[in-house]
Amino acid sequence: MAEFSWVSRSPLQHALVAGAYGARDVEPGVSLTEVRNFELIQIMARRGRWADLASAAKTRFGVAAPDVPKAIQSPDAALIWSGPDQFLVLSKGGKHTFAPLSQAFSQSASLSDQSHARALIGVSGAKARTMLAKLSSIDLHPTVFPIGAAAATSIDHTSVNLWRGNDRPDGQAVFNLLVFATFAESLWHTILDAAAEYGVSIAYAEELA
Amino acid sequence: MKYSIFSLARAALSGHKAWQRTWRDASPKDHYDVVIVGGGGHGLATAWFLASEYGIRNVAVLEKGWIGSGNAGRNTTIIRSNYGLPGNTGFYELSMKLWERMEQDLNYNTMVSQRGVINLYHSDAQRDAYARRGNTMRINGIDAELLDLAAVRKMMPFLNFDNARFPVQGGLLQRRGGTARHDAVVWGYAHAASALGVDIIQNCEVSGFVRDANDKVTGVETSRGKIGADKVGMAVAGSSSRVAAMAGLRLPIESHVLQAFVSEAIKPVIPNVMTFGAGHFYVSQSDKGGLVFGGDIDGYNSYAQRGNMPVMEDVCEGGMALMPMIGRVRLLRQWGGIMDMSMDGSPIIDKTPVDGLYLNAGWCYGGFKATPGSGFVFAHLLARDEPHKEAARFRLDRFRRGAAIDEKGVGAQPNLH
Amino acid sequence: MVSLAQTHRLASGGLIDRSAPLNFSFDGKILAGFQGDTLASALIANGVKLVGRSFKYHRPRGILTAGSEEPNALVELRTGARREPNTKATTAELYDGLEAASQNRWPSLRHDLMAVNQLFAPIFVAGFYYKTFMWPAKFWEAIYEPAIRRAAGLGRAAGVADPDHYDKAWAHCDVLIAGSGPAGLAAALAAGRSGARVILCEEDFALGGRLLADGGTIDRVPAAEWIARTLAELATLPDVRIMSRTTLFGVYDGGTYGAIERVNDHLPSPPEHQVRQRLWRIVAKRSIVAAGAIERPVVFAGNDTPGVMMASAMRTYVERYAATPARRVALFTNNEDGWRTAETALRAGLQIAAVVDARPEVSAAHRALAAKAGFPVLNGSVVGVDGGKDGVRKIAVSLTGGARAEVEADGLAVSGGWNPAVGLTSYHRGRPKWQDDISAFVPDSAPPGMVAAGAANGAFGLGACLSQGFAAGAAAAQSAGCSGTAGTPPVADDEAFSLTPLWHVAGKGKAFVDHQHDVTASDIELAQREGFESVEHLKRYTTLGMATDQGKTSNVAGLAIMAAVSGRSIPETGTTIYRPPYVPVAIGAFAGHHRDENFHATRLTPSHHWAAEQGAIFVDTGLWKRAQWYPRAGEKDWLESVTREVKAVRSGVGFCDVSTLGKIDVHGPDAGAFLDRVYINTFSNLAVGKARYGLMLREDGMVYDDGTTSRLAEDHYFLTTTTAKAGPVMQHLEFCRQVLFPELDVQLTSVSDQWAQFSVAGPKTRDLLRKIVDPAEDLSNEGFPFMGAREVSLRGGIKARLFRISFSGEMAFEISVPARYGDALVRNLMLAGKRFGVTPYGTEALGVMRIEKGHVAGPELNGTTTAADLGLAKMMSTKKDFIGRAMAGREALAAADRQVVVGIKPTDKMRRLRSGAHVIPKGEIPGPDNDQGYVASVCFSPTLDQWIGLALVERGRERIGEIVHAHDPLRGEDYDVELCNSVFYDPDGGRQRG
Amino acid sequence: MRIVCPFCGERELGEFTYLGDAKPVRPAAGASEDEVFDYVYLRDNVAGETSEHWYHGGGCRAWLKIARNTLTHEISSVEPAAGVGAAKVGA
Repeated sequence: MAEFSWVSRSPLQHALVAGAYGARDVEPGVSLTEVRNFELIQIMARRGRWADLASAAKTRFGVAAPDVPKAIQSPDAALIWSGPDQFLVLSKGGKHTFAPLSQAFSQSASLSDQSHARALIGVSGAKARTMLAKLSSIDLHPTVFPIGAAAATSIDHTSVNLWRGNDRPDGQAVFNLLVFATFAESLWHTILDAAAEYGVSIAYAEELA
Repeated sequence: MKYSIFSLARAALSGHKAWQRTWRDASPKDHYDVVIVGGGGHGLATAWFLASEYGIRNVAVLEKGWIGSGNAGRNTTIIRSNYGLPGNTGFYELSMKLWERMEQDLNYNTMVSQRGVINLYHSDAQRDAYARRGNTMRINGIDAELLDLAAVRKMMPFLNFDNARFPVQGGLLQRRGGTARHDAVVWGYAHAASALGVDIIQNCEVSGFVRDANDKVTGVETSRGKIGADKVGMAVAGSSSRVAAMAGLRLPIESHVLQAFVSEAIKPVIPNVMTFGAGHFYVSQSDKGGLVFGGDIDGYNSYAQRGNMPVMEDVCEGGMALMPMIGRVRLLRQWGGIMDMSMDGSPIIDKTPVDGLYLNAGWCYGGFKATPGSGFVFAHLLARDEPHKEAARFRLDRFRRGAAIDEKGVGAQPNLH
Repeated sequence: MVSLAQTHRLASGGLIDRSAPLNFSFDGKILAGFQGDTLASALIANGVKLVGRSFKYHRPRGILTAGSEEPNALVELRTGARREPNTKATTAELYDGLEAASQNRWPSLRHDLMAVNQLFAPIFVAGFYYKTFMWPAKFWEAIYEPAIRRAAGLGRAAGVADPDHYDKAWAHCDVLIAGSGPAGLAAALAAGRSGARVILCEEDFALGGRLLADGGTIDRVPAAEWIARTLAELATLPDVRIMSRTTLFGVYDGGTYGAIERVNDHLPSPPEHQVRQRLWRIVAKRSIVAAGAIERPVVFAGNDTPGVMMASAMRTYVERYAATPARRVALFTNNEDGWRTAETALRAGLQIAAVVDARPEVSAAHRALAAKAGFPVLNGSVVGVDGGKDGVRKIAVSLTGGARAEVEADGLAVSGGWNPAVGLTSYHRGRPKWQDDISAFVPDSAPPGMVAAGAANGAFGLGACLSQGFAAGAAAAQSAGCSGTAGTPPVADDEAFSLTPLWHVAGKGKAFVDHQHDVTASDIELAQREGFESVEHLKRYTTLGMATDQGKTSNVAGLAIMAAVSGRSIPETGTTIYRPPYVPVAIGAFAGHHRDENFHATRLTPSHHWAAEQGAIFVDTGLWKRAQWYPRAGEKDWLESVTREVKAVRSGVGFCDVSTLGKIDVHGPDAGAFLDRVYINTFSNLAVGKARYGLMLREDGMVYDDGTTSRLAEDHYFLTTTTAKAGPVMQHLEFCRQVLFPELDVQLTSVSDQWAQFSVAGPKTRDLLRKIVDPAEDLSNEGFPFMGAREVSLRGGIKARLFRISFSGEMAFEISVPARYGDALVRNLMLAGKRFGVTPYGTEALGVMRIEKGHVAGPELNGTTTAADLGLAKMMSTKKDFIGRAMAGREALAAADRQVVVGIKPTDKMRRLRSGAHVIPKGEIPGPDNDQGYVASVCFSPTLDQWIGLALVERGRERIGEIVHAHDPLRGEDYDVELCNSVFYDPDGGRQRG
Repeated sequence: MRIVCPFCGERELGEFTYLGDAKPVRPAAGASEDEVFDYVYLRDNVAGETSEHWYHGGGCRAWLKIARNTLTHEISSVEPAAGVGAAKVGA
């Protein structure tokens, strides 16, 4: 009996065409990067167990669990606040998959695997903020939304997690967007429409930014 | 003076100096057979029907501001009787029949325009729901037609048929539906009721109810003094809970803000009244040329009479999705009214638990089309002390009994109706 | 380029770019202008006086103003799909190739036959239509109304889809400023220097406001130089943003403002990838309205004649555009400011015919000016204008003391004083207050966080504008939390402002208050006479102030006349409620990106692209696109495809993507107790590894939603909802968790998008699954019984969840895998099922099979049915409290004659059923009293080879076997149907348990 | 309208869903039909300061109890519903 192949397919696989998009006569003002094949685990503290959870998180990740809207970078994961008593663990390469994390937090939290529930898009470039202002009602001014700031918010009436990663080497800010997988293609087109006038460069990556 | 082209021509000869007040400027008397609280369309219609149908002319209509200053003058002027549930169907048709004779009844041109109301459908499920509703209408003797795509396209070729997110598939049409000039309805009832002896008292705000030893309501306290009454009827949309609270009543009502919009005047482009079935948008074009449109309520309790941008955007998105020809037409004015949303989306016309006090409330955002019908059945209730048969289901105790009239099927959550 | 004479263009001066000549056309005639012109200034430069026709009487009209308050000079701008009706020539920026046409005239602007309406003017007074057109009743829709509708309206909309794009954006700041005049720029300076994030919106394409026309000296330099210096300084401040061509039109709650940016309206069409206009939602901690003031007219006979123009507008045309509206100008003023127009005209070398000043005293300086320039100063008022479509010829003046004079002139500048622009400050229903010294309303009770400064606040002097603006900017920055220093304010002298109020000069002939709507002074008197005494009644009866200029030039004059007629003061008379938007805004801008296919977002299932490859027909289900059926070559219609799909499932095996169901992880020690409270049946006693069908009610006792919930671990349930209710149920459950039952230790997470879930159904389901599931997994009836649920391994190494549940009534499993494997799963199902003839099926076949099986779905779960109505009363636990329990017991919900779900089939087996038909007892004439129910869901059942359906019928379950009448007048159908058991297929459930 | 979510900070109206008056309290199990009727159907419908349930569904999914003036739309306080932040209960 033939084994079946289980090819993972990103929700943006159909829509994402790497290369240039929109205005061509300008240096691309927006760069969009999809990161594929990540692990994303939602951790929700149980009743009265935040302290236990925080200590388990410290042990596991070496950083404090976020309990305000921040994304905290550990050596091999990003802990992204996603609501009261809960955060997301984003990692790559099987470092923090569902089963071991379930073990680690079995006493203090309820976990749901969201690895396949989202698409991850990085937005940067000189016009990134200008473009995002068309989509997001959040104030992304550097003084208000510094590196590590995170928000559970909505774009196009659809829930997203938005956080600011480390700046690019050229100093440009990087905004990360986790969007729901079934909305991803639609949102992608919305993002492209918003960005087209600034010129867009599109790529995908296997590694987290 | 009777209004007609002849009296108008005669008046023109004298530079229109001969015209008198459209309604008498009355001062309150000590006592009336019936006092109606609220000088909107419903209150004035009630007074007129009391006088004209039931021979009760010792009637006062008390208005805290100027007549028609509430929802009567803020709505999108749509009239229709395309309801699907027992209770609503018959009542709104009664109202529609009264619209059809209003101008002759009142000697006032309220510009009742039966240009047709079409509810568009975009899915099989919606079509089936409209079929059920349209058949209810037909069974009740009301005109209804189920149009397919081709018929809709012929009637409204400007809709987005080609690249719509939710393509139009057809519509439920009531040809007798349409629009009327909202302010004229108020003035027409005031004109006609006043001529029959009804006192219309503006700038007269009710601040409390006068009760006798048996707790019966025997009058009202107002900013213009105490006014006695055998019966007091409340027709105070937008203030129902506040006025009822003066009598110690809590109602199954929340007040919400509904926005409405009008565009700059343009030459006729929209022949009828249309409701988008895949978003919150309905529209007609006034005789003056403005597109009059609206959508959903803002969704939070409000007495502020103004709304916010998300709904404004939502409504315009619906409009553009339905007919992208309006993109360059400009929105001219935006306003908000207070909708007394009942717990099932249908009105309440009933005696209250307080003797002598009668309630007409909970019209949600459908009050305008009900104006003549509401006045008629409320007058009946006030005159006869029993509900008119077409309003027999609009009882206050229906919520307690479980006999809600819930057209949308969303339950006891007013902002979803 | 053809060089065309601009007969009314000054040889030098103005802020136009003479090196950039432009051609444009008006009513087909080619004319010339310059970059920096508006359409109005270019028309004036070409000597055009007649620009439009009025709404009711079709009177010839010219250009009255130089801004967004213009009532008369409205044109259809652009052509074809981009035609924009009612565009104000006074704000339309000129571009090369601009095409404009006059509107509301036939056949031409000069010879408008509709002007015949003027003959009927004695009858067409305010409200005339309320008094006539009543008989015969039928004539209204047939004759009167169509005629009125055709005559009314102004310009013509394009009538076809707008080809341009719009978008919307958000902006955030500490201090938002409306207007770039002296007050606005000073405010921006102060706020910006203080370190505030500042946004300044200016509706004009040039910055400076009245300074552009009126100049002046600021900080001892000419205004133009001060503007340049100020803008240069503002550009150095990091967080000051100047948005020109952007009008702040509304203020909403919590410091949210609406603004419209005309991004590309100054071009023939937007460049590729760019939008025409952008709607801004600006969130500001503080705002400063420095929107200036609007000069107001005086109402006198003939005041609508082309060539009669606001005095300040005339200055604007001469100074800013070097265009001369007239060569021999008369000026009519009641205030000092109006005289500036005389000075401007003299400077430009125009003749001054006379200055008519309504004030008792004219200053010595002005008298000296008149003497020097040689024009008369007449104490009195203009009472009439002789002229017509070619403009003003003569004006009649009534002199103080009673004598009359005539003045020959080809233009009349009028100044009745200034009204602060109180719109923005009044949009929260705050009413402006009357200020006697300027005889105008000034802002009062502005929305929280907003102040007015400068002319918008009634301070008309240049010095006062600067100091007020600067102080407001500094204060706003401070209160927004900025601690920097504002530095030195700019200074200038204040001009004298003396005014004698004058609203209306009695005279013969029509005197217009609202030019566009043709509301005259006598209309206002008539309204008063007929009892329309409230200003709101006045507005509604006469339509005063309801035109596209929103009464900017007419409202205050109208109520002043009304006050005079009624013997009340102006403040006693009061104003109407101010309504946004401040200027009319394109509906397309409010929609932005959300039109056409982008009206709403689209959700795609994990198998979407595979299904598209198969040629599936998709149906919109909420935001989802779902495969409705999969047509095959040679199939003639949907019914044939669907029938094939159903038969394939019932006889073999098929699969359907059911990923659209809402999926929720319910975790925690109290998960079972929680579910017991939200479902009518019990879940705390469900064994791990088992699934159960659950029903939820609303608190009012009606059915809310249903679905299957499985227990995957002691403290983990996996709950599913219907597709339609996924979002609302999640919100409801969070409400239960967070608000109603906070004591429970339970956590909820939506995992709808995590899992690709497929129903695999049919007698060969096990055969197929055994190909794909690891052979070690026991799929036998014993090893995996009906309603079992557990994780299994698939061949090739991934994990899946299997649920032995059935919607179709067949032996079936639902299989779910992490969503990125959904596409692979569907391909593998096809591969594994090839030898069993596996058939993908869509939502139609799904629907057919659920009706055959008697399962209720959307049409029956319509929010007005109870569990008992659906035949599910037995599920209601009597041992526990749950949402909806108490209200479900109310008398009317327990009534014996409720409409309940029952099966129906036509007595004629060939007959097609339709949903929406009503059920009437056989032999009776349909009417409201015997309307006993309706057909909710129908399908052609390939299994029974006939149409069947589910209906809601009074006492239906007691009437099984009864023949009733299906009445469908909408579609002209009447036929008999038999009421039957709602489970048409495999009533004892042997197949799904097998 | 802008609502200051106690978790997310100030957010715009579009992220929130309104439910209604927060004053009525769901009667305990076994309450009479009359009591539940009152809870489900009757409202004070205050013109002025009122306490309401809002859901930050477009953000952190917390249910909030908001004191708001229905005449002016001004919000005077926002607090999480009782069951939000339960992880820190007893901590």
